[in-house]
Amino acid sequence: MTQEITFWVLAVIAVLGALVAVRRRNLIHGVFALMIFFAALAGLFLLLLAEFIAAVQILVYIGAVGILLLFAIMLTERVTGDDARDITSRGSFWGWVAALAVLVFLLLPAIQSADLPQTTEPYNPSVKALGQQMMNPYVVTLEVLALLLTAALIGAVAASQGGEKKKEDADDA
Amino acid sequence: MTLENCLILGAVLFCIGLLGALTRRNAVVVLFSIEIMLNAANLNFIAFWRFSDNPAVLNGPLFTLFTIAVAAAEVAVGLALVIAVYRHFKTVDLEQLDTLKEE
Amino acid sequence: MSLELIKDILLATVPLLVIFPSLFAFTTWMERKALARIQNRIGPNKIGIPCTRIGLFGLGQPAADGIKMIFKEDIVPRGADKLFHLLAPILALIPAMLILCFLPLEFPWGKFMSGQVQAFLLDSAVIFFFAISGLATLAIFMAGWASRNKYSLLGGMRAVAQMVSYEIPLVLSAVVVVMMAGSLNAKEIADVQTGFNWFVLTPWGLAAFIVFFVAALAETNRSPFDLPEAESEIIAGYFTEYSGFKFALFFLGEYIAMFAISGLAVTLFLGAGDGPFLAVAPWLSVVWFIAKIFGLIAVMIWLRGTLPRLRVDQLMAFAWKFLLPLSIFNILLAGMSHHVTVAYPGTTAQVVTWTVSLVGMYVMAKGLDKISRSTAKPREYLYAE
Amino acid sequence: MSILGGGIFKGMAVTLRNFVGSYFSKERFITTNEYSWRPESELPQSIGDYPKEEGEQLSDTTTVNHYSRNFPMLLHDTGEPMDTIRCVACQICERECPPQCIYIEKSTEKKENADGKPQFYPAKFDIDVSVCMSCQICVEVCPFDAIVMNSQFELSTPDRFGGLLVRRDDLLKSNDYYHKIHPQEAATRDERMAADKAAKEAKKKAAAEKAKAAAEAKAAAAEAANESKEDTE
Repeated sequence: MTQEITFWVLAVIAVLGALVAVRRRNLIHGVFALMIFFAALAGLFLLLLAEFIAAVQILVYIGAVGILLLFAIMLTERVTGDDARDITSRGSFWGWVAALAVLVFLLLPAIQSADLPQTTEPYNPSVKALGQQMMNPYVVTLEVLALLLTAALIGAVAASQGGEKKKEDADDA
Repeated sequence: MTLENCLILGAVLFCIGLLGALTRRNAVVVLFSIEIMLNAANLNFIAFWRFSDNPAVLNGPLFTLFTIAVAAAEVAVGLALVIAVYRHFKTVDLEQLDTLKEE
Repeated sequence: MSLELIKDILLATVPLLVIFPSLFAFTTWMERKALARIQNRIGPNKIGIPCTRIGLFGLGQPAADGIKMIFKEDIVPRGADKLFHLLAPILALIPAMLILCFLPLEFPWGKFMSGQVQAFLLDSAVIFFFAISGLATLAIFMAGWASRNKYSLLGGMRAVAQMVSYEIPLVLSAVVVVMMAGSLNAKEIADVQTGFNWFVLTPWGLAAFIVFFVAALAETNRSPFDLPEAESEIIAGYFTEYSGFKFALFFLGEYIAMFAISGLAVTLFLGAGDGPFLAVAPWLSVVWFIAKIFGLIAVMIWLRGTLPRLRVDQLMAFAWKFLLPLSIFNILLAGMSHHVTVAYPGTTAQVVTWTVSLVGMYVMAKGLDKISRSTAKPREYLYAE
Repeated sequence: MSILGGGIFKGMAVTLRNFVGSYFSKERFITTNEYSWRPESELPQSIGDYPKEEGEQLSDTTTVNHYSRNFPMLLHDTGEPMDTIRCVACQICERECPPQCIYIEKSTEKKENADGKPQFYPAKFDIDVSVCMSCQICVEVCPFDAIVMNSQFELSTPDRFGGLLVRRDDLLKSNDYYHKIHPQEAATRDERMAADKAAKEAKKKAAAEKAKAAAEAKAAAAEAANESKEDTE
């Protein structure tokens, strides 16, 4: 019973957070709503007994991605975060239609028609098991991921700095 | 809390993300709409794993872990690109970023 | 929800909510007193028992400050974002309070609990600790941004940059302990160290402890890393526009975070509740734990009275060019010495590895220090002498 | 080659010495004012009972250390305050004040000062207590030794705006009072001022003598010229 209530509360928070994040005019408010969404999702992961994933979710999404988004907004918008322009893009009507259509005609029927398991097996979360499985069957994935993250790091630095240098050159010329 | 509820929640969140990506014109907002979609997918991974026959095989959490890492890399590069674009065009409005020429 | 669970929750959380805020009050007094003595002043000494002239060395000062804070006018700037301005101090306090639950404080009444609400028994308690303590950054950004004040925003941005940078050496130095203990569970890490097998007494543990402590100073915005609230440059940084109770919440949150991170340092390096006479009186472990926290806090206060504030470029160079490579090198060293001791058991091998580790660490630190020193020269003034 | 972090330990040793030393030697408390409580019966019963003699503030309950500096005051020499005010409203302190808490209005006509010389005087001289940061720069820059630091610290007031603005007449304090609160500083200042004055007078005298001599020489020369002129005629 407690689980059921917690699930619904977290679900409502997640949906509201996501909606506000997507539709709010003020971008900073949007990012904070997005973080509420991430936090609610971390709560759901905890509820589903994936405690390590919940911790990583908070650590990576709220601690790093959120801060990064805030910095990006501070660098590209006015400090108040208010988006003064028209916030919706051209043909946004078709955006609404597409999103709703995907939900109503594609995803929900698919879920409804599938034969889903109803019961959960008892499970005792263990970080050690996670680490061992990561090191045994998934070690190549892990290595590739490390490579990807390094590449992303270098790429991000290059992308954000190269532009400036180019601009300086242009200014000099 | 059944698997069906989890999946419906995931679907709804995914479509909210899709809605944001399709209807907003700020590049940063589009980026975080994509994050919402990725997170909805993660929720599905975890839910499927939890309701599977043998949760001791940690495929779901591991896959989620890898997705989170990829998403983090994507955000880092994406935001670096947004900032580079902003330096060049002085805007992150996707409606105005429709030129291939140097201006 | 069963009655059992409610009882457990109360037993687990209420002591934390009582002990640490009262320790906060005592610490503010201690800090003011110690700083005053360091500067050859007396410090608070008047306020003791109300309506009498009994001073009690000024121990009533925190209570008086608290009363003043509560009744002070609450000012919200006209241009401020009202909602965020209100939420920021609350958000600053909550993570600090939350992470206290991850400290393996074993209260004597623990045996009446079923153990399912004790957060430090979580299998990934240390990761949760870092994840949740990172939320304080958001609160600070929120406060700085919502105040619509240049100084607040500058302070907030400085704080975010600083806390994000110093979180990396902080986590990496904790990784060494996690590696050696083979667990992320705070209780297990504490158990490994019983009987004075403290991690700080090994070369890599010592190095990691020093890195951890320095990064913790920066993480809690303590002097000499208190740039976000550098009063001579940016007034009070992110809480410039806060007064009254909201300011008190920020203050409380900062000190609770200090306790929490000192508590983690005690858990990871200083043997948690380990100490003498535990066989006679097991309840002493809580006393040892809090005494060790106080030891670390005293060193923090001492450093605050001693060191001048860093410059922004020095701060960033120190995190990225000194602490980060040092902590990565330390992880390598720890792994290496572990494998050597496993392969060649015996005192000689241990002495050799320890000596090599200590010398290697020192040489590395010395070299990094030379490289990472800022090249900025002292500023030359045109008119002023 | 110094030990890494050695400077930090050195500094910590210094602060530790201060910390411990402050418990043993009273001489370290050079900036501390000591309060001594009087018995209840001797306490002032109302605001009006406060000793409001010039410069006296709870004087028998408080021993203000002569190192104490808190807020500026304007000096006047012996006599009626406004007749002997030293300030000539040159407004240097107003310009130099870092937080800009001084407001001066120059008088329109000149008035004789203590030396009997006609000078301007401040028609208005206000300092905002709430802004002043006790930096003492106004004292450093004043060429007339007219502004010095007071040690009075009971400046609180129930009025948030007007009450925090200290007016000229409240700032004016006699040189004797200055001698009372900062005896060493006042003595050196007076000595220096006397020396300056003497030097000035000597210079003036010398200049006068020189002028006299020059005038005499000129007169002599003129006479001689006259004579020679007469001679030529």
